[in-house]
Amino acid sequence: TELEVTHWWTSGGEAAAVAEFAKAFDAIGHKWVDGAIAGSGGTARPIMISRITGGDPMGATQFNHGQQAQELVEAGLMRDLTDLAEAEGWKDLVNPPSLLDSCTLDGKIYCVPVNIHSQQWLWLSNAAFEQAGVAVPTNWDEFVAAAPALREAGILPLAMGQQPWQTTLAFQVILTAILGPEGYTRVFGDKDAEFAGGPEMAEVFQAAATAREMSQGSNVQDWNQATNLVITDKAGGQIMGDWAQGEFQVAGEVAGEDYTCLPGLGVNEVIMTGGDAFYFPKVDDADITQAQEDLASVMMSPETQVAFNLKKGSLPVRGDVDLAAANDCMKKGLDILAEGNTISSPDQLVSPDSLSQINDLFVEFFNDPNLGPEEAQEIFAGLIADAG
Amino acid sequence: MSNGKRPTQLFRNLSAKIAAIPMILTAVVVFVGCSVWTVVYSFTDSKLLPRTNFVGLDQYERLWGTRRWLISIENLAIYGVLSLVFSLLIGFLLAALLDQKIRFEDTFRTIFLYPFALSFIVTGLVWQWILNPDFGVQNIVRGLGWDSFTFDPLYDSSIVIYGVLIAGLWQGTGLVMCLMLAGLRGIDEDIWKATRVEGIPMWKTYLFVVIPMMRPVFITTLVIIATGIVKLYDLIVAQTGGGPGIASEVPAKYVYDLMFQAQNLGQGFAASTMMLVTVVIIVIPWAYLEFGGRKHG
Amino acid sequence: MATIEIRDLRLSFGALDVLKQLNLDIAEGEFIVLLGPSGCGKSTLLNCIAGLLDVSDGQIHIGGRNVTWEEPKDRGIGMVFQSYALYPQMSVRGNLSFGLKNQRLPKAEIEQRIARAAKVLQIEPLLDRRPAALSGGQRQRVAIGRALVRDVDVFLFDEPLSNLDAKLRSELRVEIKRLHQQLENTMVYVTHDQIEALTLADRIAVMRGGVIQQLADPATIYNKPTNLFVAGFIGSPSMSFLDGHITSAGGAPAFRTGDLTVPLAGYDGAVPAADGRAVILGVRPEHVTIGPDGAGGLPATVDIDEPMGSDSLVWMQFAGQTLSARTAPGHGLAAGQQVGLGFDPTRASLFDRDSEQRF
Amino acid sequence: MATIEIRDLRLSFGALDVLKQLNLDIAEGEFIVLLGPSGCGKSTLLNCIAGLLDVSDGQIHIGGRNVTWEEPKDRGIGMVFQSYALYPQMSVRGNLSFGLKNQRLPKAEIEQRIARAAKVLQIEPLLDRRPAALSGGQRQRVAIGRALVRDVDVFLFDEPLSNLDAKLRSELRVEIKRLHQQLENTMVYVTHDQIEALTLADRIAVMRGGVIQQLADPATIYNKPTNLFVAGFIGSPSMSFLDGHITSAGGAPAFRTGDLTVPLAGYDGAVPAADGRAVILGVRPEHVTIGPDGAGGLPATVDIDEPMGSDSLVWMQFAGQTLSARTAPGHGLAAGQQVGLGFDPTRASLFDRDSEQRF
Amino acid sequence: MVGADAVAGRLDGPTGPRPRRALSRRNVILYGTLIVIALYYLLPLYVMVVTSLKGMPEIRLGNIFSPPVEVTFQPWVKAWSEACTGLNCDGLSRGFWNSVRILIPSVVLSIAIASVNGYALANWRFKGADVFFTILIIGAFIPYQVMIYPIVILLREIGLYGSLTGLVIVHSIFGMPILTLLFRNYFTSVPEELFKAARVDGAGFWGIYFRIMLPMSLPIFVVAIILQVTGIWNDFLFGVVYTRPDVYPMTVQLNNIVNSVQGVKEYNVNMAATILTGLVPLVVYFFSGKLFVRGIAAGAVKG
Ligand SMILES: Nc1ncnc2c1ncn2[C@@H]1O[C@H](COP(=O)(O)OP(=O)(O)OP(=O)(O)O)[C@@H](O)[C@H]1O
Ligand SMILES: Nc1ncnc2c1ncn2[C@@H]1O[C@H](COP(=O)(O)OP(=O)(O)OP(=O)(O)O)[C@@H](O)[C@H]1O
Ligand SMILES: [Mg+2]
Ligand SMILES: [Mg+2]
Repeated sequence: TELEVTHWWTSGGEAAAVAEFAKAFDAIGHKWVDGAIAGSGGTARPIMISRITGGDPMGATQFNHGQQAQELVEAGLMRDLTDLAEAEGWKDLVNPPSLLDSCTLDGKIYCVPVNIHSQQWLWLSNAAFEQAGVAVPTNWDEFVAAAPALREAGILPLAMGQQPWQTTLAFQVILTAILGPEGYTRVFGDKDAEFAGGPEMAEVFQAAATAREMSQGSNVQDWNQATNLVITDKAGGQIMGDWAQGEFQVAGEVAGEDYTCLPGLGVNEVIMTGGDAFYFPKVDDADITQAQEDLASVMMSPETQVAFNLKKGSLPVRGDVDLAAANDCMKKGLDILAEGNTISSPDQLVSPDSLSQINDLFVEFFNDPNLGPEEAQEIFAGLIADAG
Repeated sequence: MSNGKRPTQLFRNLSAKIAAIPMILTAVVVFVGCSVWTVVYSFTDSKLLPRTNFVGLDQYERLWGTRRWLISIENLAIYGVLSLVFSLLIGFLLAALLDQKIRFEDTFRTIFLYPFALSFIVTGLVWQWILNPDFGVQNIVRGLGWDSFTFDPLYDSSIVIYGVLIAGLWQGTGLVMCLMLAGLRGIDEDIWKATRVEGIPMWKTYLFVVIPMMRPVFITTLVIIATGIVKLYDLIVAQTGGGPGIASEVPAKYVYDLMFQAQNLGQGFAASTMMLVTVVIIVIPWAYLEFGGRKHG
Repeated sequence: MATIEIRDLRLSFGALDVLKQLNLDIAEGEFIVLLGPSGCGKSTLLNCIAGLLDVSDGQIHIGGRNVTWEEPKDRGIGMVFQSYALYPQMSVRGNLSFGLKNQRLPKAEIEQRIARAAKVLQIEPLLDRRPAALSGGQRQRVAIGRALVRDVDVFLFDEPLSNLDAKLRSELRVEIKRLHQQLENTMVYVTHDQIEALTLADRIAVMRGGVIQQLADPATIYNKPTNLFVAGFIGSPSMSFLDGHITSAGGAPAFRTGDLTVPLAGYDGAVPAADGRAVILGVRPEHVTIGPDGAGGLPATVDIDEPMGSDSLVWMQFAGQTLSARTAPGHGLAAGQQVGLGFDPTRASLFDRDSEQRF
Repeated sequence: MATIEIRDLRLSFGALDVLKQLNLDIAEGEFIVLLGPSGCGKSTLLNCIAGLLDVSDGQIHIGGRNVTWEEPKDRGIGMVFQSYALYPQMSVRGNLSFGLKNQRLPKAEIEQRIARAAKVLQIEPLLDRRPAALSGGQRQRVAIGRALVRDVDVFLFDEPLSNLDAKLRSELRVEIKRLHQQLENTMVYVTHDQIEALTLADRIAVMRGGVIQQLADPATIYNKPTNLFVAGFIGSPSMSFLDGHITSAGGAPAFRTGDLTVPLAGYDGAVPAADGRAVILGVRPEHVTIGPDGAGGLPATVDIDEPMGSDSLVWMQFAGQTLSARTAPGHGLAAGQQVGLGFDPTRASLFDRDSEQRF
Repeated sequence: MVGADAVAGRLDGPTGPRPRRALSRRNVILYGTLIVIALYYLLPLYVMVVTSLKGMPEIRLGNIFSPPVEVTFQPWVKAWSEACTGLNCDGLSRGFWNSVRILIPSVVLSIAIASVNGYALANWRFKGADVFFTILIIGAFIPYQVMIYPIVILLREIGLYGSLTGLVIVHSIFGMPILTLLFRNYFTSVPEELFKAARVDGAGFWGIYFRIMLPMSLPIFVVAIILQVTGIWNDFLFGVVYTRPDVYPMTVQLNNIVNSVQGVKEYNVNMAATILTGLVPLVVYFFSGKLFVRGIAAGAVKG
C-alpha cells in the first residue's frame, strides 16, 4: 500500500535518515511516498495541519513532541495507537518515559516518538582554535575567553544562522546550561515569574548578550551553513542540536579529532528530551489503516531505530538498543541519557502560543543590540507570568 | 393610462443574471462570508482549530501588546510609505523617459517590465544573493580595494527593511511604469504642443500640467500599490524570513505565523481583522469614487 | 503683424510625403485660411509653421526672419487648437498666465495683459473658474486668450471651431473676424468648413494631398474655381456638374450634353475652339433659374425638393444627369413635374475633362 | 408602414427626469424628425421607442400594438446609429446578415434580401469588405442597409449623418429622402442639424429639456415658430431678435425699439393691443432688405460683412442692437457705412418677453 | 559647388530639418539614464544566469558578477531533473508539468468567468450588480491570509480540498476581481451603439458576447492571459496550501530545492532552478510585452 508521509527533513543528514525509514517500510511490502516539505517545521506544519483539517490527510506526518498536535487529537482527527503500543509494550521500551507521555492524551497513545533530540551542544572547530593559538575550550566560559583571539585571527567566534529558531535554540541552551535543570524547570515548568526576573536569570541574559556579540558578522541563513562555517574552520563554534553531527559526518570529519562537542555547553550536562514523533491521521481506508500500523511498528523497531538515529545524529527512543556504531559525541549523549539527566523540552511544557512569544523575544534580543539584557529580562518575566 | 402588463423584473436580463452567479457567489460567499467568519472568530480563543469560545477583545489587547506586531506595523508603515513614494516616482520617471520618442523603446520597456513576470519568491532569492555581504555588492566593492565599505542591509536589523524595499521596487516599478505610460499616452497631443508654443520647459510641463491631468491614473496606481503592500509576504519570506531576528516582520507574516505556526488562530484572526480594517479604510473611499459616485458611466 | 514666407517646404513621415514643395507667402496682417478635406496636410503645414514639426526640406520665414530651426516659443506665434488644449487643473487665469510667468514677466505686466485679453474676449467673469466649468464656446475663447496674452505677431488656428455646435460656431466666427479687425495680426486658420473659410479669409488656400490647389480671395475661389476639385469642394449646396462637350451654335461656342445645347456666350474665361472637346460644365444652384415648362427654358424634370427654411433646393433630372437649383421656398414644384431651366453662362465654370482645369 | 403612438412617456435616470409626460403620434409612413440641442433627450426618446431603454412610465404602441415591454427585436424596428455601429470583425455581408441569421431565416431568403438592399443602396461591390475598409459614407450606407434587410415597418435614425463631412452629408440626405419616398416606411430621425430636419421631415418635433416644444411641418416651424426657443434654434443664419415694446402708430399696432418704430401691419398672428407690452421682434436675415441710407428705410450701421459664397451676411447695428441681413454677394457695403433697413412684418415673428410665446 | 544651380532662388540660412547631433546633451542624459537604470534592472538576471553557469568552486571565489570562467550546464541539469527534496530526486521537472496542469484550466476558467462577468456588468446592468462588483473589487485587496482558513473549510465542505479542481477554483476566485475590472472597463469602452445595434438585430446575451464582443477584445484578452499566466505560475501560497505534494506546482518545488540545503548551498543549482521557474512568465512577457502595454491602456487606465 502506498502511504504518503510528510515531514520537513530535507538536509543532507536528515534525508539520509529518512531514507532508512523508507527502506524499512518498503521492505515489508508497502510503499513510502515521500512528502518532504522544505524549510523548517514552521513552513511545513501549516500545510500539514490544513491538509488534516481540510479533509485530505496524509498517511503519516511528522510533528515535534508536545502540544503541537494536541488539538488535532482532541478534535478526533488522529488515530489512536494504544492497541499497537500495548501489544508491543512501548511503555516499557521508551526511555525516557516522558517521551511517551507527551504522546498520550487521556491515557491513549497517539504518536510514535522516533528520536530524541538534544539541543544542548556546542560544536567547536579544533583547527580554528589551533589557528588562533588557543586551546580548544572545555566549557562556555573558556570559549568566551577565547573569542578575542579568534577574532584576531580573522575567525568568527560563534557561527549563527539567521533563522529565528536558531537564535531561540541558542538562547534556550544558554539558559539551560546556566540555570541547570532545576532553574529551567522553575522557569518553564512552574512558570515562576519572580525567579525569571531574578539575578540567576540576569546572568543568562548577560551570557546571551555575550553570545550576541560573538556572533557578529555571521551572515548565513541556514543552520547547516553555519555548521559549515565550523566545518571549514571559518568559525570557532556553533551552538546547535545534535543533528549538526550529521553534517560533520557527511563532511567526513571525525569527532574529537577535527571537532569537539560540549554537551550542555560544558557547564550543565543535561539533555532536553525533545524530538520528533509521527502521527497518523484517521482515514477510512482499511488498507491505509493497516499500512499506518505497520509503519508505526517499523519506526519503533530496534533495527530501524539504530539505522535512523545513526544517520540523523540523534538518540534512539528505546533504552534497549545497542549503539556500538555511535561516535564520540553520540556516546556522550547516551551517557547523559543513561544517567537520567534529562529535562522536558519547552514544547512539552508551554503552549505553542506562549512559546512563540517567548521565542520572539529571544530572537529580537539576539538581533537587536539596542535591546539591553535588563530590559529583555523584564519582558521575559512578564511573558512567563502570562504563560499558559 | 398606465402600464398594462409589466412583466416581473426578476426575469429581465435573465441570462446576464445567470452569468453573474459566479461573481455573486464569490463576492458574497468568499469575500464577505470569509471575512465575516474571520472577524467573528477573532473574538474567540481558537488555537489550532476554530472554536466558538468567545473572549471579547482579549485577542486584540494581546495583539497590540505584542512587540512583534508593533514592529510589523512599523515595518509595513516604513516600507509602505517609501514603496508608494518611490514606485510612483521611479515608475513615472521611467514612463516619462520612455515617452520621449526614444529608439529601442520596446527593448527598454521589456527590461523594466520583466521583473514583474517573476514571483516574489524568485525576487527575494536573487536579491538575498546580491545583497549578501560575503558574495554580493559589498564583497565586490571591497574587492576593488574599498575595505571599509559596508552594505549589508539584510544583516543589519535597523536597515533590513530598506534591503527588502530595493527588491520590492525592482519587482514592482515595471508595472507602475506601464500604467503611467498608458496614462501619458492618453494625454492629448495638443497639450504638449500648447506648452511648446508657450515655451514651457519640459519638467514644468510634467509637473504642473501632465501630472495633475493624470490624477485618475495615479489614483488607480496608488490603490494597486497600496494593496500590494498590505499583502507583502512572499518577498519577506523568501528574502529575509523576517530576520534578522524579527526586524523585518510584516503583518501578513504575523498572521500566517500565528495561525499556523504558533497555532493561535484567534490571534491570527485578530491580526487579519486589523489588516482588513486597514484595507477597507484605504479602499472604500476609492471604490466609492470610482464605482459608486459615477452612477451610469 | 509679420509676414510669413514658406519656401519649397517638404515634409514626410517616413515614406509618406505629406507636403510636397509647398510655397506660400502671407502678407502682414493677412487672414489666410487653409481649407481642404481631412488628411490633406493642413494641420501638418500649420505645425511646421509653428515649429512643432521638423521640416524635411525648405525654409520658413516669419517677419522676414528665417525661423526654420527655431523653437516654437521663439517664433513669435500663438496657437489655438481644436481640442482647446487648456490645462484642466488650472483656473482660466492660470491658463492665461502660465506661459507669461514662464517668461518671467513682471506680475503687473501679466495682470494687465490678462485683463486686456479677458476684456477683448469677454471672459472677465470666468477668470477664476476651471476649464471643466466652462461651456465649449467659453473654453475656445480662453484658448484664444492664451494666444492673445502672448502678444505675438502671428496667430495660428487649427480648426478652432469644429468642436462647437452650429450656433456657437457662427457666433465665434464673427468674434474671430472682429478680433482680426481689431488686432490686425497675421492669422493662419485651418478648417475644413467652407463657410468659415469664405467668411473669415482674406485669402483662402485650398489644399489637397499636400498641394495648394488655389490661393485666392474668397470671391475668386467661389466664382472662378481653378479646377474641378476646388469647384466641388467649395459651395454648399455644391455645384452641379454636367458632362458634355463643346460644339458651336450659330458661330458662338456652346456646351452640348445629350441632345441639349447650352450657349456659352459671355463665359468668363477662354472657351476653347469648338472642337468637340470633352468638358464638364459646373453651375451653382443659385445661378440656375426655373421657369414653367416650354417657356424657352431647357427641359428638366423635378426629382426631389429640399426645403431649407430660407430657401429650397430643387433636384432635377436634366439630360440624364442630376442638377440642383436654389429657389425661394414655397415654389409649389412637385416631384415629376416638367420645368424649363435657365443658366447664366457668365457665372458658370467650364472644366477640361482630362486635366480638370478651368478654362 | 406602422403608426407609432407614445403615451405619457416618462423616463428618468435616477433623479434626472429626461423625458416628462411625453406624447407623440406618428402616422403611417410619416417621416418625423426629432430636433433639438444636445442633451435634450432625443436619443433617449428614440431608444425608448426601440426598446433599448426601459421606460419609467407610460406606453409605447407601434402599429397599434402595445410594445412597451417587448424586446427590441420584436418591435418591428430597424435602427441606424451615428457611429454606424457596424460589427468591425464581420464583412459587410456579415453585418447585413447577422440579424437575419438570428431570426433563422432560410439562406436563400437572406441572400435575396441582402441583394435587394445592396442594390437599393448601391453597395454591391462592397459586400465582401470589412467596415474598416470603407469610407464614412459607405459605412453609413451599410448601416442603413442593416436596417433595410430586416424588412421592418419603422426606421429609427440617431443622427446618422453627423459623423460625415458637409458634402457627403448633403448627398446622403438626398438618398435618405429618396429611400423614404421609395419604401414609404415610418421613419423617426434624430438630428441636431436643422438643415437635415427641414429638408427631410414631414413633421418636425422640436425638443428642449425632454419636452416637445413644437410639432409641425417644416414650413410652419420655420415661419411661425411657436416660441423664442424654436425661433432661435431654427434657421441658419439665425433669426435676429430685437427688444422693444408695442405702441400704436396711426391706429395700427407697431413695434418700438429705442427711438425707432416698425409698423406691424399685416403681421401673421394676433398682435396684442398697443399697451406698451414688452415684446421681442424676430426677423430672419433673408427678410431684411438693405437700401441706401435715408431712402425711407430704418437707419442702421454696417458692422461686419460675412461673404458666404452664394450670399453674404451683413451684420448691422440697429437701435443699439445687432441684426443680420442676407444679401447677394458683392454688394459693396463697408463696415461703418450707414444704410436704411426694411422689414416685412408679414414674415416677422413677435414674442411675448415674459412667456417667450409667439403672438 | 555642384548643386548650386539646383538650389538657386532659395534664400540662404537654415534649410531643411533642424540639425541634430546624435550626442546632444539631451540624448546623452536621456539615454545615459535609461541605460544605467536598465543595467540595474538587468543585474539580477545577469547574476542569475552567470551564477547558474558556474561550478561551485568558482562561486566560492566570491565574485558574483564575474562571468563564468568555465561554463557548465551541470547545475541546469541538476535543477531540472536531479535536485532532491527529501527522498524525491527528480528536480523541477515534475513540478513543471504539475504547473502546466494547474495553469491551463485555471487560466481558461478564470478568464472565461471574468470576461462574461465584465461583459454582463458593462452592458447588461441589473439591479445590485454594482454592489456585488464593488464587493468584488474590495475583495481583491483583502490579504489572502484572511481567507486561507475559511476557504480550506469551504473546499472541505464541497469535497474539493486537495484536488486540482479545488485549486483551479481558488485561482479563478482570486483572479476574478482584477480580471472582471479589466474586462468591464474594456467592454465599457466598446461603443454602446454596437451593443444596441446587435440587440435590435435580435442577438441575445450569449449571441452578442460570442459573435460581437469576443472577436473584438483581443488586446484585453492578451492582458488577462499574461496576468493570469504569470500570477498562477508564480503562485506559491495556494499551491502549497490547497494541493497535495504529488501535484505541487513548480514554485513549491523551487522553494523546496532552494531550502533543502545539503551541506553547502548550491547557489548555481538554485539559480538555475530559479531561472527555470521564471522562464514561462518571462517568455510570455518578452513576446507579448507590447500587447500588454496596449491592453493596459485599453482596460486598466481610464482618463
Ligand atoms: N505623426 C504622423 N505620422 C505619420 N503620418 C501622419 C502623422 N501626422 C499626420 N500624418 C498623416 O499626414 C497626412 C496629413 O495629416 P494632417 O493632420 O495634416 O491632415 P489634416 O489636413 O489636418 O486633416 P484633418 O482635417 O483631419 O485634421 C494624413 O494622411 C495623416 O495620416
Ligand atoms: N445612461 C444615462 N445615465 C444618466 N443620464 C443619461 C444617460 N443617458 C443620457 N443621459 C442624460 O439624459 C439627457 C438626454 O440625453 P440624450 O442622449 O437623449 O440627449 P440627446 O438629445 O440625444 O443629445 P445629443 O444630441 O448630444 O445626442 C442628457 O442630459 C444626458 O446627460
Ligand atoms: Mg488637422
Ligand atoms: Mg443623442
